[in-house]
Amino acid sequence: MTSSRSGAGRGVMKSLLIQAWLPILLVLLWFFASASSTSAYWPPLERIATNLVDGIFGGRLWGDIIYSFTNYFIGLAIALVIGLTVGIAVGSSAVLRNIFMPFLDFARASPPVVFVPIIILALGIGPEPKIFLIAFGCVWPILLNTVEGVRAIPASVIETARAYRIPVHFRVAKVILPGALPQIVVGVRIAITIGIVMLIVSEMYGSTQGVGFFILQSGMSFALADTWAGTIFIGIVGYVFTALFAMFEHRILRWYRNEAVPLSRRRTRRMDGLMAEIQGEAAQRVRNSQP
Amino acid sequence: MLSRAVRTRTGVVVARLIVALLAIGCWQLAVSTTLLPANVLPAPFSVVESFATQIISPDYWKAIGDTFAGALLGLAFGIIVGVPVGMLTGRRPLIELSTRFLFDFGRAFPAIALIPVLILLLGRTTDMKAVVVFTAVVFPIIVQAQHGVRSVTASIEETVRSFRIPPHLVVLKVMLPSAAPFLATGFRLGATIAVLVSLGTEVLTGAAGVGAELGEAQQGGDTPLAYVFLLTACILGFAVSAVVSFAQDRLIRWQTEGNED
Amino acid sequence: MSTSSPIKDVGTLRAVGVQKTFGTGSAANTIIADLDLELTPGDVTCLVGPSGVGKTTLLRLLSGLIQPSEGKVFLGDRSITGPVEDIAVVFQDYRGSMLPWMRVLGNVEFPLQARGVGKRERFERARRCLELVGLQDNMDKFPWQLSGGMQQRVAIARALAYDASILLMDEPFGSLDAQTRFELEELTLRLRRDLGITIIVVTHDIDEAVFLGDRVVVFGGRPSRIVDDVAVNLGREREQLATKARPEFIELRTRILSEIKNNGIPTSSVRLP
Amino acid sequence: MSTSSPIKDVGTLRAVGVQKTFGTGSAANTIIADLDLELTPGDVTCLVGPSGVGKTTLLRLLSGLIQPSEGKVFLGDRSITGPVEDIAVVFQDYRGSMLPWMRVLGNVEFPLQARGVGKRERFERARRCLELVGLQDNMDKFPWQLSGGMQQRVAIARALAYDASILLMDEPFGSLDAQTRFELEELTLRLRRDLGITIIVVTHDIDEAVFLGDRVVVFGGRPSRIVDDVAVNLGREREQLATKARPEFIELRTRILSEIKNNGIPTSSVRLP
Amino acid sequence: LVGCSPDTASSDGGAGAGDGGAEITDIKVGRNPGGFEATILADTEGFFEKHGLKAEISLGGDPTTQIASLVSGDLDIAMTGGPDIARAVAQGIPVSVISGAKSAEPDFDGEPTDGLLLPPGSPIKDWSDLEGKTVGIQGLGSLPQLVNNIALTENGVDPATVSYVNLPVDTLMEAAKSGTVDAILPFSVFFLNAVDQGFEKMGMGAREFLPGAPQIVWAASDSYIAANPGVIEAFVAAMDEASQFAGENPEAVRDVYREYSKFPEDFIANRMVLEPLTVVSYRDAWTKMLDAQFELGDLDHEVSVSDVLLDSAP
Ligand SMILES: Nc1ncnc2c1ncn2[C@@H]1O[C@H](COP(=O)(O)OP(=O)(O)OP(=O)(O)O)[C@@H](O)[C@H]1O
Ligand SMILES: Nc1ncnc2c1ncn2[C@@H]1O[C@H](COP(=O)(O)OP(=O)(O)OP(=O)(O)O)[C@@H](O)[C@H]1O
Ligand SMILES: [Mg+2]
Ligand SMILES: [Mg+2]
Repeated sequence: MTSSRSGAGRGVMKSLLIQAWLPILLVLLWFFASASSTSAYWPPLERIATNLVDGIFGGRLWGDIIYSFTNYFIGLAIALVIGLTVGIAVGSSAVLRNIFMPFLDFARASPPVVFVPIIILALGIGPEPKIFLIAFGCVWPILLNTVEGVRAIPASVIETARAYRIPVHFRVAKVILPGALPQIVVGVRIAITIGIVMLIVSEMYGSTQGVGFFILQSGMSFALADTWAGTIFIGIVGYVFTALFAMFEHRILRWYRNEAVPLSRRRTRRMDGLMAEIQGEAAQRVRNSQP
Repeated sequence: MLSRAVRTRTGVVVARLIVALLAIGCWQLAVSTTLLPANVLPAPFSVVESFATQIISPDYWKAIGDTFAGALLGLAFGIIVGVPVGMLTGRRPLIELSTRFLFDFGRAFPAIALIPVLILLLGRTTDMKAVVVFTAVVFPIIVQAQHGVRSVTASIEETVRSFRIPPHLVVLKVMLPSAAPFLATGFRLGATIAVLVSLGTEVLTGAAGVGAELGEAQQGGDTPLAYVFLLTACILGFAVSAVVSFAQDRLIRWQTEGNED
Repeated sequence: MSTSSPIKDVGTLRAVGVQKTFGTGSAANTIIADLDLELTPGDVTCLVGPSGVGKTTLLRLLSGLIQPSEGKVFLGDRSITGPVEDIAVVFQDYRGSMLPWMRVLGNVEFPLQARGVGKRERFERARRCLELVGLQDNMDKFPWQLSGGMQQRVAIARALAYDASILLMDEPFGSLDAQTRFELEELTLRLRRDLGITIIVVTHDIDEAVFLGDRVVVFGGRPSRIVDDVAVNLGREREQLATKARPEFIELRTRILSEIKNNGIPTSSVRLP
Repeated sequence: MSTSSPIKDVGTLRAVGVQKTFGTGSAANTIIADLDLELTPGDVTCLVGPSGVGKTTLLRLLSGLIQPSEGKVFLGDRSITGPVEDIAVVFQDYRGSMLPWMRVLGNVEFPLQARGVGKRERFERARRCLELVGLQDNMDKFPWQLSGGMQQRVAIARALAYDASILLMDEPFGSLDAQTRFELEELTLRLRRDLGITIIVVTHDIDEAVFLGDRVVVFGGRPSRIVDDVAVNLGREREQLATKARPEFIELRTRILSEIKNNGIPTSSVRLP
Repeated sequence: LVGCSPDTASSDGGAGAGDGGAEITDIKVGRNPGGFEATILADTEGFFEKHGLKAEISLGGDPTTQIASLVSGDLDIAMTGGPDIARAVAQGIPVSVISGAKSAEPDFDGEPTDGLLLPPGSPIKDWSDLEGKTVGIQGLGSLPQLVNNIALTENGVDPATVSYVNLPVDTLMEAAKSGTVDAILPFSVFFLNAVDQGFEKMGMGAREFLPGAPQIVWAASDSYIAANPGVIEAFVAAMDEASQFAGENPEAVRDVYREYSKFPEDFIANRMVLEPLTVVSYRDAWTKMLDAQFELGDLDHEVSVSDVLLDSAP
């Protein structure tokens, strides 16, 4: 870790450069390879970018974006609550696990697209069925990882909690949840992006707006530059969400990496902001992986 | 001791049966009360009937084979590529940082929205299905593997370093077992995602398989048949995932240290 | 024993006809067979025996963490089927028993918080207990930032803070230097004398066992049973140097030492690698 | 020291001007300052000092697991920047250092396998080392199926099997009963005598330190430094009872005991909770 | 970048078509889930063979995937919808219509099988009542939607005030009954089912508002057409004969559906309306459709019939 300000600044720059070189290279490659393309399926990157920028800064897509991502966050939140609750229950009880795991695996394997008719009849064509589908897609990675995370908590820790008769709600909040957290965050990380894909799927039927609707509609209209623009936008959003979550993850899993920040410095630390987090994480990983 | 184990095992089976019957009961109830009309949710019995006719038809098995082929091919490549890539990027921060955008972008990139482009590239073949499946499963597996290799505890890390264990053994004997719970979860997620995506692609493109049959049954208004294929899909996904679970319990025996309730 | 001091009596902790077998079928391994043990309230009982004999297993049985394969454990006339509020445990695996996501203070406070003790009070109590083990300056460190001995003391502080009437300690001073160990031995005796707590200490240090105990139980055999049950008649007031110099002490020490026969590591006969 | 026996000499392990600080900025905490230490090849050096003084940290520095903040560690004239082949370590956290997915045998064999030792030979060697610590009957158990002391012995067997010239042991006998401990102390002396291995033992047991050591290094202070460096002139041949009865032994023991002053737990002045 | 046509076994056999030619050309044909009887009959009754073709018929996906399959060379000739291919051509995708397959025959007097349906008891009585309402459809941008928009315009309602939502076919009817949508635009089996369940027709669908509309067309990629003019010609000829054969042999058609579709037997035997099939395109209907598409913003620039439909097409 660097101690001086300018040192930290340099570290941030370095980390950003490391993160950026490959995407930049690929974008450049794509740009030149597609520049003279006449195929409707492979529009020049320039045109895709123009459409994307127009769509977002021209405000054309804002309504769709807000609609879709409202559904997305509600769905993700529901998945989180259900995934954690069921995951903790099933993970901490061998009996429940034995009985219910096969059913959960079965439900997990059911194609949501096929349930759409029932969902639409039950929930209509408003945001509800979309939220349902997003939650349905997101819940599984969270649930499975929670189950496995809870099972992986060292027996000695569980035994301690039992010996001190920690009541259930406390045990969940202070022992099981933090203990399983390293694996839970993995589930959430995966759910974040699965949710985005489900967002598209959810707007295939019964929709009149939304980013997914826009992408599907443009595909159907053979406006593939728009389709590309939409999918790239979705990809970038996926990156941004994951990056934001990584910051959060970095913070809550500090103990897991054996990295401590003194209590007194916690607050100032927050103000160092995003860059410091990214840089800190990078430096930490470098340190952890010394041969 | 033994009798107790048997009792609990039969107990589990009975409990599972009860849950299954309850679920089917709810289904029947929803149909009987016409909560959901029969052309949306057929009665369980009519589905079973339809199942019986399908199960003897070779076309049914061929469809399953087609769906499986795409799913397993994609999953296999997803594992072959995802595990090493995840382990490498999980341990090497420089590579991880370099590929971070690509991976996070790729994970959210909805390949399904670009199916026309994929058809253009690969045609409506098993390969195309496998590619779509691959793009869907590889990233979850990478993420699981990344976090898995970071789960090696500090004490073990130090032990391994002090005994100068060479990298290949560290990977095989330390990182893989330590990451096993993470990897197994990745495989189980991947297994069902693979079947779902394979099926979804078939529904969307009409490529041969359970999905195409299902789409056709829906188009033809034969709802019980559609449910047969729906259940088939569930069973396929469940089967793949169960195989992975079984292997997990077999291979990760040390985990039995676990918290017995 | 002498009973001039207060005794926190919540009933006698008793093991009756206890047997413990791990595994089933051909892998079955009976560790403890047919054990009867009654712990006098207000006494310090020390448990000694060779490595792997089943001391930890017995402690886990007594605390209700595991159930006997046969027989029962009673506290007073309650049969113990799970951990009870009156018992605090210091685990042999003190490292594993720390919650790594909590700081030292949090680890000590946690059982109190779970019990609903108010914020101020539990902080006060945790602080006092950490002070008792000499860790008042390390309250906001994480467990992995502490040395082995410090972690062990955190585990002791946590058990003390829990304010139980019965304290089960599994090799609680194993990782401590002589000086700190002496201090904590004194503390143990104070706990008994001033608070009347019933204490069980598993230890490998025979001197320690005799010095601390009102009674020393010697474990041995396979499956293990009580080989000897020695009353220590050194009085309640003990002192590191004076007590250990008394002839009764030396005598007891020699007697117990001669009784701990483990399964015999034939070290000297094995060729070095 | 006497040098009639073979010495596996791979160079002298030396710490030169070593300082170790954990944390940065306001959280910086200097544990070891300005330490010079040279370990005579073929000797047993015992390291004693109060809990939390930095003994484990020093061992990790010497083994190359962590790097000094200032100064250097040398083995012969190589500067150590990472673990070297000639050094085996028994960790204080013996539980954590077991690979839970390997059986006992696997854990002991693993470093050998890593070194490319053939299947037969490494089994033979692992088996012999497990026999040395009395665990030949527990080779195919998983670590969590063992008692604390048994796990500790597995860690010792693993280090022995590694066949290094320098053995760093961090409280290796802390969880063992008196009898087993004696056996392993004998084993340690045999290792030095018959194989000429250079051994460093961190211990809290002063008797053990004097009994085992050709030299006892007393650590203390904050940041810690060498308080005393005592040569133990009890000869190479030692015997549990006879040696410990010698007046030189008693004298050294008393001297070292008086030097270990920890930061003083004012236990007796703190009110009990 | 385009024109990649992997494993197009037939690309060299263009000249070998024609009556009774010694050479047989393999073609890969993609069909729809409905309206495909002539295609099957052309195969089973030997019309393809007669014209020197050997067809490998497979079930395709939605119009978008069908068109992509044509461009990729995965299919040589495929069924698709009129409005869909018009959009594709407008966006510069190199495909063209080589022939009609099924049109909304103005002279056919059987029961219509497409159009707007209102659930029983619907408050909607008139086109003007549709303003601000939601209509459930089967595939966005399909012909029924376009036809309905034409109907709305002709009845003085601004189509922009009506919203269309894509629904899975089997929910259309229930969605309307439960009030999730106000009206539906099904076709084929779902249309007839709904009618039997008491749904009310409003208008007569394509037959009334876009007579002769190209409901199903045959398309091929421009590169395939250029390389295999003879195959196209032979294919159209074979399909022409097969369509006539289908018109004359209703029982053969029903048998095709029994074997190749998943329609229930009762429907096939008693309820199915056998609409006439023809390879002929109604160019005035095409013009009207393309104009309407442009006016409704479905096409971003004007497209003429000759851009989409081969001049040589019947
Ligand atoms: N979960 C378990 N499964 C199987 N065997 C076990 C288990 N736990 C303990 N044992 C066995 O029980 C025996 C006694 O173990 P225990 O931990 O009680 O010994 P101990 O007396 O505490 O020894 P130590 O002094 O070394 O800590 C050992 O032989 C051990 O192998
Ligand atoms: N990773 C770390 N980060 C911060 N401080 C640490 C870290 N490791 C050790 N320390 C501190 O260094 C000091 C010395 O620790 P060390 O483990 O070397 O002590 P020790 O002499 O081995 O004690 P013990 O006999 O109790 O094992 C302790 O005060 C501990 O808090
Ligand atoms: Mg024990
Ligand atoms: Mg230490």
